[in-house]
Amino acid sequence: MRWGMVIDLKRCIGCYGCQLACKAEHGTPPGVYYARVLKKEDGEYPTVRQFALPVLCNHCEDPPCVAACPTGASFKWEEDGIVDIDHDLCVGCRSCMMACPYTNRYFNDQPAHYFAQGMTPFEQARTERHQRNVVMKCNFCRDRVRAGKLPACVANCPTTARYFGDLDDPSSEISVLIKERGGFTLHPEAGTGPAVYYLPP
Amino acid sequence: MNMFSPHQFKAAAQEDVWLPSSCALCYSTCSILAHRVDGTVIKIEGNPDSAVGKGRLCGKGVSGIMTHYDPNRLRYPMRRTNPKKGLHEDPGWKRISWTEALDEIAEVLRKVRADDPRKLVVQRTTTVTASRVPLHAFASAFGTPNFSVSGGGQHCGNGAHLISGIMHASWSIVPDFEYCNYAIFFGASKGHSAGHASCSNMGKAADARVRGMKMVVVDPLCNFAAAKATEWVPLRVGTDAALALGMCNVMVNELGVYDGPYLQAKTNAPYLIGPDKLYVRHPQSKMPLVWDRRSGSARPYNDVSAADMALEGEFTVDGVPCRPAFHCLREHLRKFSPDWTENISGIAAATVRRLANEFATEARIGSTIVVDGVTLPYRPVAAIAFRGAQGHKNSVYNFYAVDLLNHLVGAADVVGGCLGFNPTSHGHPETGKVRYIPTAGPDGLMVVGSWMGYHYPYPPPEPRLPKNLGLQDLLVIGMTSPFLDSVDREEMWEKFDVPYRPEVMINFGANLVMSIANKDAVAESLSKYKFIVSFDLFLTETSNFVDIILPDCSYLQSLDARSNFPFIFSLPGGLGEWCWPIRQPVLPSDGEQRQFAEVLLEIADRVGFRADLNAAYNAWLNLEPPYRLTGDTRYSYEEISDRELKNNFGAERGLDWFKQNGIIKWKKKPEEVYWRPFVDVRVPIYWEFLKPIGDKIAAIAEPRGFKIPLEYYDPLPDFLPCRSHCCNKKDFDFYGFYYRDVVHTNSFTMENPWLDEAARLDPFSYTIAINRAEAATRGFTDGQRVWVESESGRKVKGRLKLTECIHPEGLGFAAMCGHWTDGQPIAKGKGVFYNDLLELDFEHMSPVNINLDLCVKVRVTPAEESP
Amino acid sequence: MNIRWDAVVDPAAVESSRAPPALPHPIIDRNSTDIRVRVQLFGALAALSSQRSFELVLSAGAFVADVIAILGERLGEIFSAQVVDADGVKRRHCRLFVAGYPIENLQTPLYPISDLTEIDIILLIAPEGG
Amino acid sequence: MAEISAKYEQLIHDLRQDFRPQREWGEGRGLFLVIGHFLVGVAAGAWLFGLLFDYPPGLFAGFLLAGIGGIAHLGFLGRPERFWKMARHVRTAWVARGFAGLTLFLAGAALYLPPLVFTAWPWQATSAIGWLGWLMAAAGMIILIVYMGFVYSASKGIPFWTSPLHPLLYMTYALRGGAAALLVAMAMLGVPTEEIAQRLITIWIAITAFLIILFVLEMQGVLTSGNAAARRSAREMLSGRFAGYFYGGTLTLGLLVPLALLSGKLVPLSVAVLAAVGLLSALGDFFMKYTTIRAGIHAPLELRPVRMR
Repeated sequence: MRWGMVIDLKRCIGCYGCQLACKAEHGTPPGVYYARVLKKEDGEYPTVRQFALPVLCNHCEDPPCVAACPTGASFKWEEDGIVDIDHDLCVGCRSCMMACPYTNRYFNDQPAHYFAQGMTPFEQARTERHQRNVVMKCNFCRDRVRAGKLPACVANCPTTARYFGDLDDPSSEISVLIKERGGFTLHPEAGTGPAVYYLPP
Repeated sequence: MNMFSPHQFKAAAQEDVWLPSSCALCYSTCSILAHRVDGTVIKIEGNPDSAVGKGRLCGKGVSGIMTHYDPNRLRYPMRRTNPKKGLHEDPGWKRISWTEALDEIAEVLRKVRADDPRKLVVQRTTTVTASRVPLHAFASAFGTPNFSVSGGGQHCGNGAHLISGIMHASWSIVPDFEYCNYAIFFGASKGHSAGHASCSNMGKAADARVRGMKMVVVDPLCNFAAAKATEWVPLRVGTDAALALGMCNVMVNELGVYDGPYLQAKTNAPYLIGPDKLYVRHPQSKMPLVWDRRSGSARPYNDVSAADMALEGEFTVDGVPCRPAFHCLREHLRKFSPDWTENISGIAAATVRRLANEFATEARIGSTIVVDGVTLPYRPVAAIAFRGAQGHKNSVYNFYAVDLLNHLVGAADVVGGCLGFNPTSHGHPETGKVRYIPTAGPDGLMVVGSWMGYHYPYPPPEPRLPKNLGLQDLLVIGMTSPFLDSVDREEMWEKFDVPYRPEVMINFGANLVMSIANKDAVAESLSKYKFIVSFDLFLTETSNFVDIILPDCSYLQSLDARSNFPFIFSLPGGLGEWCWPIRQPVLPSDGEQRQFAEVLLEIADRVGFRADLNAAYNAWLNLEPPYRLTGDTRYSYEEISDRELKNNFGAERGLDWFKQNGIIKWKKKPEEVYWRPFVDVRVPIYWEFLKPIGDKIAAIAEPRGFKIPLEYYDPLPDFLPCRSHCCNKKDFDFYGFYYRDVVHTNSFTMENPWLDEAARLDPFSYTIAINRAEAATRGFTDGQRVWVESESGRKVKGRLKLTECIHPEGLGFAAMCGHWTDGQPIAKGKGVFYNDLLELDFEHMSPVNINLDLCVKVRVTPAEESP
Repeated sequence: MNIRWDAVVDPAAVESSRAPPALPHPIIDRNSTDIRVRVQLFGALAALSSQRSFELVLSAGAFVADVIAILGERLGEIFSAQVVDADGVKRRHCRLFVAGYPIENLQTPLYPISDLTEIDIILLIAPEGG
Repeated sequence: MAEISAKYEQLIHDLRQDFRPQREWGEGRGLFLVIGHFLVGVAAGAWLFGLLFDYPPGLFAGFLLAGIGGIAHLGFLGRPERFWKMARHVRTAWVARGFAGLTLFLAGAALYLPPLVFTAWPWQATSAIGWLGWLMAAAGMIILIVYMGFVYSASKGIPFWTSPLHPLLYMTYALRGGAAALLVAMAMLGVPTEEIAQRLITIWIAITAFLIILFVLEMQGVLTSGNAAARRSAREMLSGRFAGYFYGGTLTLGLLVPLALLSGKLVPLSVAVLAAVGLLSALGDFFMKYTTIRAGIHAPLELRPVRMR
């Protein structure tokens, strides 16, 4: 089985619910975003559209980050295809950040708290556990998923623009959506085989 | 998708609980579950059981944790030591005990109440919906009519709420997302960004898009709704009415399309209008007359079957020549030709015709549909507006014109049409409580069944020589008033011999200095108060004028028995469920924080009007025996909440039950959601009542040298330009306007570091949107710092964001940013303070509903780089 | 097909939605014909005079309107103006409770009961926004 | 936020851009990585020419530079204390291979070099251990010369670096650096023979010529390639933020001035000239590598496959 995600750009309104639900779920420090929303424009006035492009780790079939990692800190779970980082192995060489065609990896060398006064109780509980000076990224909320929940960004999306399921199962909701609505991936030319698909706006 | 069971992740912890409560990052008040582990809230998720948000939250909702845990929160009562008040005066805060604070407050209030209770102004932020009852009850019990919702009302809708009330018996309008096929949004990001029931509507709107609902968005800026629209129609700022009226004209006079049966049965379209623009009435009963085609005579509207009422024709009744209201409207509309529209709004005449044609065709006039076994009228089109279109001097006509589109085709509160938010509730199936239905008022016109306050939109009260500081008892169509702070307020009060002046203010959470208009005007009015006490989470720019500041509890520390009532406000409209959630404390207060509602009760005890406060709560909460509060018994806020819940939902469903269950919900009936055919009320497509009100106001005001421009009080809508449209000053070639950002609420959330970070990552949140080509011709570059200056020389500084997504004449600002207080270090210096460009006087407000004009003609000039 | 607006109205639905929640009918005291009421004024009304609580005796068949009239005589125009409009209809922002139940129509009859009938009157304030 | 770090502010700004520059390699502590890469490359080259010319000082120079280069690398790592873990994925990761190469090289050199100076050393350079050291060092040298360019061309996220010519380019830098190192060494420790010096200079000129051709080819390839990010990087280098380093450092100091000196027209050839040429050449290479890294721009995220409606 291989976990995958479908993001319906017709539904998405760029409310940042995913980006912030992710921050709350993982307590990522300042400057680290497992999930992000990009705002783009297409066309010229007046035939123009603004649209939102939510991005996250693509959990590639053939992840360049894993290939580039000297220590094996970046690795892919064989049983579910999730690309993850073992922070105990990461030496912080950042080759993976250069290897990722999707710029969805972040180096955690910033102060781990948002307020000048130091850590809030929330940050003590959720942010402090993250190792410093290592590379961080989305892992499809593997803990939640193994506990039978949806990834935080999927569960929270107010427009239900995000779907999560098994790409290997042709009858799964996401496989069907990809087939029926013409799902596509980012940078297909990179030949990385992303597990995150987008449905046209 | 439900491929997973909604089971909750358990950590190895002593305590691990999920508590149902309500969000308070904006007034939508979505239902939440707070995940508390060993005394710390580590996650906030939507409550999937609730109809409010349906288990999903916007970015603000999930970020509430950081607002709660902000180390800059106030923890102790403080008193100012510096008697001088000013924008840049340091109050010199000194920590004091609650006893000291309450003693002094009680002392002051006792004096002013004995002297003249009206000298107290009670003010609240609209962000916390549940703060409404405790503060209104306090003011009512104290005996003052002077209430303010700060920037609320002024910045969202004396027009939107007024007309949604008169025409739809609700606070706001949305398309019936389940069934609508063609919606035209005049601005209004409902379902795509901020706004009432925002999260729920985001989901409904997305479903509608996927279902194939066409959406045309008329907006100077292509973001939020426009970004998701099937067609974006850019227009000149503030000219929405021109397009709406143009479309009405094409529909009625070129296409001849309108819903006759609806107009006959559900509006005042058949009422006969005389040469004086007023109803022709029955000599005895005074009932408005209609022309009965069956008997060929004029008879009271309630004696004639709707089908026989003439909508057009010239008649003579007792020698008086008259025509049905619809006839007058039709004639009136002729002057709004598509070319005229093009000239005013910049939208091509061909486009006006096409849009009108599409709207008229998609309306499927005459069709019906069966929903849950009930046959109902089916009109799958909706014309929607909110803050933007009515935020102008011509507030009333702008919104009235847009809503006319709905009423001409009968798309009002029927399947697929324009819906008010839950105007009709048959009540809880077991107790029959929380029950309200619009009723027929004077002349058969609709009176709302549920409202936010007791100043109903219809029937309007008689204008009188004003006794209220806001002058709403003179300008009776207005709801919230800028006159409490306007630069000409003293002049007005003198003109009308208002026998007293504001002396004391109780403020809950509002940051008035930033939330109405330019800071200097507001500062001047605030500095006139002898004593201001304020409940706050943080120090704000307004705190500089406060005498005693009281540390409030955050929403995670607070109790509210009615976080989403009334249903016309933040419960999603359309089919689904009725849902009554509560807010409960999930964390203890930190330091000496106390929930304002509890403190207000203690103040009443100390001042000695608890009996009045109990009576006021009885009235505001409609408590009936045995749950009424009696005498001057010192109930806690918990007890009052418990009584309200039992009163509404039965003895077994008190506070404890709700703390366990979080919400109670029951299914909506089609007869409730699509109530229009079932409730025998009419709405005015001809505002006959407006003219006499204008005349009466003028009769009171003009002898005192206060000119009332009566063209704003004509019964039929017109396009009347904003001040900005009349500015021809050289180089002032942009229309500044602002919009509500999706990650921010009012001026409140910029201090939340997650939301601030998201806003900084967003290209627009903290910048000024300008058309790329227009910028190029002026040599402006992306990210350049500029001054934006109003005609009157008010200036704000900000960074430009060059974009293709904005009208060449528009200059778009997001939210209400640009804080400068040290009390909010995260918010400080972020974004642009648009409101500082706004003037605050009668010249810049609607002469009818006293809503401020929120657009400004501006000049853009380069600014030095250093911040 | 073109269906008439009034045709889709189901009278039953309209009636059920109209029927006001039934107020418990007071236990009438057979051996008394006088109606004794205690009116309490709250909020702004209480400030009108030093007296805020009035015990009145009305004869059988009296309506709530009669109570308002009597108070009007005692407290003057300033009282009446805030409670009722020109046509004698109760103002919306004036809330009036008889024995704890809200009364909208001043033509509601009062009944002789063994005990005092409590009448609470308070003015609620108007403007709002959001 | 806490000590409002400039890096955080910069990141927020970068994330708003369509073309986001890479800053982790080359900025701040990232500078250590550039220095490390540079020194290790020169080291390998020095070792090579040290062997070719049978010139031990070249070998010692290589060992020294490689050592410093290794330390510089550690200075860059987020978690230097875990450096040894970098050997784990030699099979896939070029960084791991480089690490292995460097380890092999330093270890081998440590075995081979001592007996060349200390006659009383436990073993001879010609002994089995000596030969083992020689082999290890040689192997490590080859790896170091080869791996560097592949580290970049494996960085799929930075289109500017993924040109197929990149590895060859970096091998050439290594050789040029080696030649330069030897020039300096000879200038300091005395030229063995006039003829050797001449040969070295000829080689340096040949490598330089080859380098220029490679560079022109790569740039031409980048600028004509479809990739916007790569083009933008090239522009940053040739006419943008880093043009100064390129024209001033690489072109003038690293190429024109040395050639002018060698032409003999300005000053007669001398030991000092050799030293100057070597140093300037190395300096030019350093700026070359520095600008190449700094000009790296992340591939932008766009919805190319589907236009709106």
